[in-house]
Amino acid sequence: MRVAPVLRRTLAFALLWWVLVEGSSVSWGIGLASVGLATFASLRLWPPAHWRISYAGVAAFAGWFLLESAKGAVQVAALAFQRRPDLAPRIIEISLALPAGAATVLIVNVLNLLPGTMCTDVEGKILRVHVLDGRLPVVEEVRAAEARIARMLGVTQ
Amino acid sequence: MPDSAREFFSAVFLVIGAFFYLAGTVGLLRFPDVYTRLHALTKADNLGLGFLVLGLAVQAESLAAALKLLLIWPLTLAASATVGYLIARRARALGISPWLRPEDR
Amino acid sequence: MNLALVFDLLLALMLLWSAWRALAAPNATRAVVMFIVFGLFLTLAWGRLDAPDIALAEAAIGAGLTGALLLDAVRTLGESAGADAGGARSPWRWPVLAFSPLLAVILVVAVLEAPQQLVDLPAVVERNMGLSGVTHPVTAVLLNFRGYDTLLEVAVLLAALFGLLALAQGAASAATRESFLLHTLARLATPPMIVVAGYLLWAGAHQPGGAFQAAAVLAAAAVLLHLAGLLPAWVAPGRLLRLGLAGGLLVFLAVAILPLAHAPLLTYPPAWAGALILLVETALTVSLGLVLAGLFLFLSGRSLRDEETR
Amino acid sequence: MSTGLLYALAGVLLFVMGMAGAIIMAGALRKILAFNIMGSGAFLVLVGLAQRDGIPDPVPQAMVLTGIVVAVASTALALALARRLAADGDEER
Repeated sequence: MRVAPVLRRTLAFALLWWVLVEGSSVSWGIGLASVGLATFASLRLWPPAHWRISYAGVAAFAGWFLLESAKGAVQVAALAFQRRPDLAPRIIEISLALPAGAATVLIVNVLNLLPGTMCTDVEGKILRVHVLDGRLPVVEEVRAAEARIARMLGVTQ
Repeated sequence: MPDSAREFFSAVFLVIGAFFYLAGTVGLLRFPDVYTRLHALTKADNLGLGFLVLGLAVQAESLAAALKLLLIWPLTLAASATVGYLIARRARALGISPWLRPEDR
Repeated sequence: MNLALVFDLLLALMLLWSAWRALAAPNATRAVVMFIVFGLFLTLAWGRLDAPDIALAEAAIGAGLTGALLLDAVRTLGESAGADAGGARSPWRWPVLAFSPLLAVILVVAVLEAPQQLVDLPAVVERNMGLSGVTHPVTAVLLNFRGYDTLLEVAVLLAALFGLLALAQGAASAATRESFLLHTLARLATPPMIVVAGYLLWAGAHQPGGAFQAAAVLAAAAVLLHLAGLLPAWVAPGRLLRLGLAGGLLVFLAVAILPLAHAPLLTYPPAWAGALILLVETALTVSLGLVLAGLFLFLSGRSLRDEETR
Repeated sequence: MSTGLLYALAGVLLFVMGMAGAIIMAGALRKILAFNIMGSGAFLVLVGLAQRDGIPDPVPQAMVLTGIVVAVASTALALALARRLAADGDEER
């Protein structure tokens, strides 16, 4: 087993512990045990993969995601308070360009939080998406999200 | 940051957060079917929660305490995106067809 | 009238309303969902009563785990098990409905007229905190001052699990196949949940938290893994699992009888109290986590096979 | 009226409601729900009444904490019994 992913995860869980105990230092006994167990469980459940995640990509993605999810919330709030909510829902099918696995999981999760889209089904590469307003250019937005995820994970579409 | 400014920003964030929760709940009650209601809950409540934890984190006594509060947000996001998908998929599997505008039917 | 009282009144009304709906809803699924809602209102009530320990347990166990158990039961028992919400056929219907308001009035008067406590318990606890080995009063009561209650309670839990195992009918292997999204969530969430359980265990010594809440988090992780099909089916406990299930009680018992030579049962020497409580709580966290998870896993052995793989 | 007393009174009403439900409801699942509501009512009385002066009392709080765990265990056992009962009922028919 390679050492780098083990170290990285141990460090991440140690950071989580530090945050939870708010920096208290009297707690390292239970802390070390739980961090060790968590690292072990994480390696069992999620064996290290050979991805090349670009950290700049993650930062750019996070910024874009924050802005978009805020837009989504504003859109829903505006609709909710309209006298007659102006909804034009429909279900569209999109063929995914991303590879199966983590990238697909991520796009489904992200689409559920982005403005106006909610995945209802994935069949192979076909994604069925419930759209709140079918008059908006949803397919283009899904494609844009796909491209960003591909860039962040360093996978080819 | 001086305490008064902290309290001011905290209050502003909490009010914004509460507003989005209200919007999500109003949407839940007013939208026509399970799919559109899921939109209301996942989107509005997530931003609402984001502002709530931000409002509380501003008041936190230490960096770690603030981070602990902010950590709640991504965890809830992941859970609600997954649960939203599971409910939508279950609804599809049960054959619940989505609500359409009269002119789209 | 101040705002807090208005909130409390509203919450009390919501408690009564959701309980009523859980009993009177037309079908079983709806009844169970209303019961979960009731559990969440109750969580808020515990918060208002300055009982964060109970609020944590109520949210995770009262609403969460019990809700999961009941929803699973609706699926296997079918809607018919929750039928006859009105109870129209019961011969006791009218006598009970006539007697209930009377009983309610008697009990309300009894609560309003209840005499003051002869012993000021909070003050007694406060005075003895220095001897308890911890600084959080609820943990001090739970594992030191009234440790025998907790000891017996752990035994009761184990007994309930034995009963359940005796009743479970050769659960088929859980070929649980669920959505790949749930799969991912379970795999990503479990390791941080372990850290959070460790944190709750640590926190119990001086703030809300402790073995019960930590165990609830561990059990939740196990249920999540089970629903995602990542945990092997729990049909009958093997040797290691048996040890895990009983370990908490065994460690607690050992710690309880250790001082018997020169002191009554469960009297810790004050200098050692903190370390002994931590030892017991750690063992309890693992065992209670397994028992709570077992309540769900052994019961829902034949589950979710109808779900499609994605 | 203090917060503690208010919730103790709500607990009384929940207890009575749950008790009536446990007797007159027909389905096993409803009876189990009713028992749980009864128990929750008792928990509220226990903690609420002890704290009617507004001072948190750790003793009933600790008891209720263990009570919640016992309640879930008994619920699980009751559900196993209900399941067994339903299965046996099917065989007899």
